[in-house]
Amino acid sequence: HSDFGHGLSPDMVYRYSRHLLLPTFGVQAQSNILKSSILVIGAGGLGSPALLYLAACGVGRLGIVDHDVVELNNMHRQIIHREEYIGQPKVKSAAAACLSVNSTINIVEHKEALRTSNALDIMSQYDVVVDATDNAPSRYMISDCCVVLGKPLVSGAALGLEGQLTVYNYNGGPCYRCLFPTPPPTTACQRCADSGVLGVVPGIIGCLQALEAIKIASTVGEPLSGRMLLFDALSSRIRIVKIRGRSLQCEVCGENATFSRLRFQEFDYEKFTQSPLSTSPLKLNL
Amino acid sequence: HSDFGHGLSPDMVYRYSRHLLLPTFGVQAQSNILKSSILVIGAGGLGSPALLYLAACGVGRLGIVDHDVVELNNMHRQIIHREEYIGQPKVKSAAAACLSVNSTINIVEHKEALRTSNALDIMSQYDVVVDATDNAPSRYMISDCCVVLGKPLVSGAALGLEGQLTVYNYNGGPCYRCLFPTPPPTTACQRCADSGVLGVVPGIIGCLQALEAIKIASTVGEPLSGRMLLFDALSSRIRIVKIRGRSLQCEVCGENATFSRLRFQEFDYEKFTQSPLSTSPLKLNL
Amino acid sequence: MGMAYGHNHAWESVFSFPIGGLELLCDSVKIHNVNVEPQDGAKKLDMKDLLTWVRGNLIKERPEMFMKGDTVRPGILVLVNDCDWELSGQLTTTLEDKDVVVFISTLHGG
Amino acid sequence: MGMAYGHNHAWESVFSFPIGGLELLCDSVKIHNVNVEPQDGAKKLDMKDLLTWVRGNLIKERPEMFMKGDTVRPGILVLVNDCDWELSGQLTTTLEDKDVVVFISTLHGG
Ligand SMILES: [Zn+2]
Ligand SMILES: [Zn+2]
Repeated sequence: HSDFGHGLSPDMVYRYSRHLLLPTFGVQAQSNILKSSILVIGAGGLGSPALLYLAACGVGRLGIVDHDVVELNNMHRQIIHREEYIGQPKVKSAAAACLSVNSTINIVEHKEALRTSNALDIMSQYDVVVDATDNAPSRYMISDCCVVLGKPLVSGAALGLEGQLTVYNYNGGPCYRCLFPTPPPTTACQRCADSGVLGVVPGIIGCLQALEAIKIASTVGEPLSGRMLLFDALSSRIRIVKIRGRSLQCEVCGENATFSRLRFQEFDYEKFTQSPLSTSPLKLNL
Repeated sequence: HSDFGHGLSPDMVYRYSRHLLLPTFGVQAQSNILKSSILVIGAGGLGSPALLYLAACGVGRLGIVDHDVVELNNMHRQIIHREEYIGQPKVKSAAAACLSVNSTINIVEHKEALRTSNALDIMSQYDVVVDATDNAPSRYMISDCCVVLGKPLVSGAALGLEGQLTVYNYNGGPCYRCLFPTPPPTTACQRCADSGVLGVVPGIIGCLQALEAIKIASTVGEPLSGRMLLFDALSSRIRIVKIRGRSLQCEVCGENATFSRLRFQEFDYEKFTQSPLSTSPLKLNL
Repeated sequence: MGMAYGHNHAWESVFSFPIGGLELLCDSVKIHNVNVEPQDGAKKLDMKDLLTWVRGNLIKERPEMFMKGDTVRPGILVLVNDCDWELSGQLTTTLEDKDVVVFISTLHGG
Repeated sequence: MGMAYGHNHAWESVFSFPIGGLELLCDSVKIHNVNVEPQDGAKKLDMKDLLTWVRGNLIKERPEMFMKGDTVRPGILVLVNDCDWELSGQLTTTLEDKDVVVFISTLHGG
């Protein structure tokens, strides 16, 4: 019953002791984490490590959105899922894994595809959003929804042997549309299912996403806003580059933008990007 | 029974399809991984993600060395362990987790502390060694043993909000002693148990260790030899710097070095570094 | 616009295509160290000249994967010395000796 | 040896202590942008001069955590422009305007 005046039970002090010992983190940052809520969209390659580390560090309420089931061809990179969950919903499998690492947090399962019809409702329940999806229309939809709701967005991507990471819509920084006002041609939108991915590459990017979300939720450190991390696994090269700030002309977050909740709900992201929000994977013939 | 002429069963083709689709990886690299053996020393903060990703990607034989048991204060960063394993050997817990992700690989449990008396025997059974330990004497011992046995060493470290990564003794590159011929003063050797560590930082470094081990085992890409990655989580800055090559004067790998198996077995690493190979953690009073 | 390897007016631009798939367009050669001379006797080389040169000399297949009109296609970020070219004037960015220009194709996978 | 902020012979060396714990020694100030003048009217500043300056001006507590004799203590890597100083001559490495010197304390944790 004693909480030492800092809101942490003795079990919590013991569990998080390595965080509490850190001069730059300590009790205040840990308390912030325990009170925070983070939504991870996608329990796949990026979501696997992001969810495990967010659960382990004590995020108070951790939401998971996914509508897929676990498949054998996920197992080479989606380390949150156990073979016994093959055929079962990824959300269920991921939630069980998170709780097995930290039973003291609150996990919320959103077993549905994110759509304009449910995104505002789901995303409005969280402080920070982590985009761990795998396609262009979802990325536009999630970023636009974060702008409408005023939520910071930790965005990661991985394909082949390469990865990218940045934080959007944070503290006056740019949104996804500031950088990419026009969608790329569909021929340039490769997916892991089509082009392959080395499993540990989304692992690295997903861990980095967890770190950025933790920094935002705990208000410790400088999040990767206005900067983008570029990772090339083959050569082990990493570049952190300076990107543009918020664009005054941005159709969603700019000065004269009129992108309302209603506009969002009516926006056709599949038509805008000319690609579907989810697809069946290519079959491999060797 | 059919193996399509490339040694992969249909199940394996399905499981590793995202690797096989990669033009720079493909069937050859995956076959190399499946035939390889990797030893991870330490099933803690660094070892957790390293082991999960190495298991998931299909390393043929994966060894784990650890003598510790799982404790509640490990759970904030050692995401391979489930709460139900608290009090049980880390090796047992980690092996179960690896098998739950990939039941088709061979896991070897070395439930013992690595010492000069057993290191040659254990390490000689593997192609690549991953140093995921947490103290200076172990780092010297493991590097020296890798030189004696001619094994490449993927070395990671994390403390506080910072991490470091490099590959030693690879293809004529430097060993740990080339860089650090003299041990640091014991006052400069902080451990996670004493000084704390943000859980996701060893997560990021451990994933990067898995990547380097995969690149070496598959002979794909340029391993991080002769270079060192420096990571600062607080500012999200990463530097990859050029370090010295193999030193001709190195006492272990240099031109006139006479560091034999016998010499290794008799070397007192605790005396050399004036610190113990393992200690009990500091108690925290808040 | 041509290539020059001499010392007079030899503009060296280091091209990197390290991240994002553009290597497909460049015969899998990810880093190009090239010398490009300014056009029509102009003193300075700018990004517009450079894109024209890249299109003419490096992008052999499917130029629509790299360019659209006079500029790069949507979804490509251009970085001059690790800085978004939006911050330096896009096509009008002037290049100097040893500048590093990187083209990044944004990824969507996960 | 002193500090100079003028334009004549003002050597600017950017010190970074970004990784490894040395910030403990520098009042948690991780990056120092400093101007250091060469000693005794010499034209060039070298790493030996710089270490002397750092010891005298930045390292206020426990100098043994940073130096041993005339050089850095065991376990510290010195990088000049992201290159190990072993490759440029250690203490004799000469420094120029805008050089970046980083001291890294090796980590052992996991
Ligand atoms: Zn915007
Ligand atoms: Zn050596």
